[in-house]
Amino acid sequence: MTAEFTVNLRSPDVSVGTATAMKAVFVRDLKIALRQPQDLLNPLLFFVMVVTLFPLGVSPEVSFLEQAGSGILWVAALLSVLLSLDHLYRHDFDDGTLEQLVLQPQPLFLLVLAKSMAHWVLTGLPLVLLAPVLGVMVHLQGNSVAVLCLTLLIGTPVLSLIGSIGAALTLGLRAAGVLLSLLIIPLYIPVLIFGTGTVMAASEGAPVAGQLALMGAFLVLALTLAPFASAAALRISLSNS
Amino acid sequence: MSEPLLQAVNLECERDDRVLFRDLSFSILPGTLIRVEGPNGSGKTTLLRILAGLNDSYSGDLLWRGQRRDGYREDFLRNMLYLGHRPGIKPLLTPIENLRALMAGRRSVPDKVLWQALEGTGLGGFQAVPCHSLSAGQQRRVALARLLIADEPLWILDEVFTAIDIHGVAALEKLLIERVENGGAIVVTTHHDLRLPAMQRVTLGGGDGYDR
Amino acid sequence: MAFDSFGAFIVMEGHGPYVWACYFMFFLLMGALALWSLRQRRSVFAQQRRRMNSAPARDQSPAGASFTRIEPSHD
Amino acid sequence: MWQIFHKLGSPKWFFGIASTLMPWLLWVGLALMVAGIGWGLAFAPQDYLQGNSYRIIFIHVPSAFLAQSVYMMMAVAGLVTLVWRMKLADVFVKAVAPVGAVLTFLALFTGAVWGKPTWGTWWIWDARLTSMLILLFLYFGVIALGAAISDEKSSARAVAVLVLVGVVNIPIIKYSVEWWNTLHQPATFKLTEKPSMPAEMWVPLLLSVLGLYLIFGWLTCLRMQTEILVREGRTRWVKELVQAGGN
Repeated sequence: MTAEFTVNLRSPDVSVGTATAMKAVFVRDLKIALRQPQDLLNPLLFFVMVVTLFPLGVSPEVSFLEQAGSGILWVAALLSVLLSLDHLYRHDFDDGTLEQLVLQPQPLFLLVLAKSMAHWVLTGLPLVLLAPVLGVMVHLQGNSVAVLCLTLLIGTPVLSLIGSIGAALTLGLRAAGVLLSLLIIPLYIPVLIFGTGTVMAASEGAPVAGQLALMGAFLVLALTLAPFASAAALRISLSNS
Repeated sequence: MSEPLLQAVNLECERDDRVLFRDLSFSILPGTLIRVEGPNGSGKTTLLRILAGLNDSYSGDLLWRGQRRDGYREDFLRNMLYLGHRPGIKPLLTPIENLRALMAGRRSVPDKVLWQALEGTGLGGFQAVPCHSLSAGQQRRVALARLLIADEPLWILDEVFTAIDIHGVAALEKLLIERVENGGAIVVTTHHDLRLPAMQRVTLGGGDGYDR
Repeated sequence: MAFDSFGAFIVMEGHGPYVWACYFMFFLLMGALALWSLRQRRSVFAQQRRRMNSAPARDQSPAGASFTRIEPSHD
Repeated sequence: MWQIFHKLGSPKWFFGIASTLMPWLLWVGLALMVAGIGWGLAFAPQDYLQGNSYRIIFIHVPSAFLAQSVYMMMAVAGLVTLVWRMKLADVFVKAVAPVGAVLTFLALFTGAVWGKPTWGTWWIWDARLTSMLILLFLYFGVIALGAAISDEKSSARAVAVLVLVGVVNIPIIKYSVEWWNTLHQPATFKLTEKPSMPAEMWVPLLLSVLGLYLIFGWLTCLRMQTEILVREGRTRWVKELVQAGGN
């Protein structure tokens, strides 16, 4: 009694292209974030507050701040990115959007890349824009401020990309926030070292093109490898839920 | 007989030292509706997630149109629609934005059609209201609106009738029947007493879950 | 022998405490690790044995739920 | 070929092999360590620069060496877990991670204590010590993630991803820490790197490295067996083994 059916399978050409799908993911994340501007502001406030702690806690002397300024700003930026990572996949995981993302026919690592880029635009980029103001407050000299912003501009996307791996791995776990920091901080160290080292070299008048190129290489490496790891981690975390 | 879309061959899944099911084999044919049954905790949702490709801690084989699914993942995903417990609705977006975002990775659909689909699920007038001000049932209806426009031949629906009122359930049943009559293949779990003409059953939780 | 006497060996020209502290720590931790691993293994064996002795007692039929209210007594 | 591979993946087969190997690993390893350390402590000549404090080298270098190679081994096992889903590979990672962490800690501790007579301070931010510290963090991360995920298979694969990400990062971390070190304090003189080490020094060093490797092998077999017993507790061969009164 089984009837004969002709199945109309969906052919690849009617499907949505990868670029379109990536753009949709990116736009949706931006849209959601802009509907809740307070969440965007929090990492920035955190950034400013951590920077304030150092003159208060260590020393407000110009000589100290000149020396330590680039490090302080980089550490504060790193921490505030770290703080925002927990939300990268959490809400999507809780409301089921992530399942639908994983089940899209486009390559998952590219969709993950789109999400990481959205995360950078929402957290890293504002930090870069705010950095000059804080740079002046910690008495960085003219040229150093520009170099600092440049290193942050190259470095913060790396933080978002690597962080996305940790966020994906710790998805759905208890105490995910602390665990996430534990996993990710060691991986952030090279970026931190080159970020601050470049600014310090610049303040001593040394050429920095080489270091910047190296940071660029980090970015390229993170762009090519991190999305694969994140995608694998997301599949694993969803499989477990 | 039509060629099966998805075939499960000797599926076995173990979770926390407990075998949920073993030697589970069945075929999902076009034009049929399969209801996965079993008591709470028998692994209905897990089975559906395995079929959908979300959970891969199982042994056994899954064949997509006769081939091992792992090699045809993209083709499989393009032709499968999955709705889970969690409907995939963003509270901060409006129903129309949500539907647009969910369809964005699958098929380009004009806004007018999306708007009509939402109307078809009883959300007329709510299309531009943020979802967090809608009720749980209304939020699920946003996700169900996809069923009105989906052209994927295989649907995997976990607890579709949850939080839907009586009239909604009747309409949804009608939708599923029509879909099956037109050659769609549907796998559902539901606690709702579903009686459809061409329904097959896969029953889990035979009680031998502990031994090995 | 690089030292003239046992005393000299222990003192190591003043570097003794550093050297011996390192060796002490090394053997302490490696020994503890080995001991811990051995005990872990032994306890797993004991646990398996205990479970096997009580294994058939496991109830395999799902308990029927009645959802009967339980009234607390008031005396 | 494929058969051998499958056999290698069988926990039962491994359990048997490990049982026969373990006494050898333990006793030969201990003998080598005692020989190496005894020779190094009592008979090897003094270092002309550092005096007797250099005798820490005979445990510092084996620990540091092994600490790094354990992570590499874990990465290989992680790759095997992800690609071939071999259970044994994950058992290896789980069993070995705490051992690697302890060895890393020992390398750090001995390095720090060595630093006191050499540099006059317990801790300096020397490139090697700093890289070791970061390696310790990586180990902690692996252990913590493995413990946080209860599902065995997910835990195995998540840890594998983390270890692989870590192994890609290790050379970058090493390179950047070395660069950072030259930026802040030009290296005055390094531990362990000597222009030419006389045979009376490097032979005992080699012995203790080999010895520690074998002891590590024994510990690994032991811990993997335990892990296998836990996981395969319901299979017939484990039940028989337990009944036969193994310990």
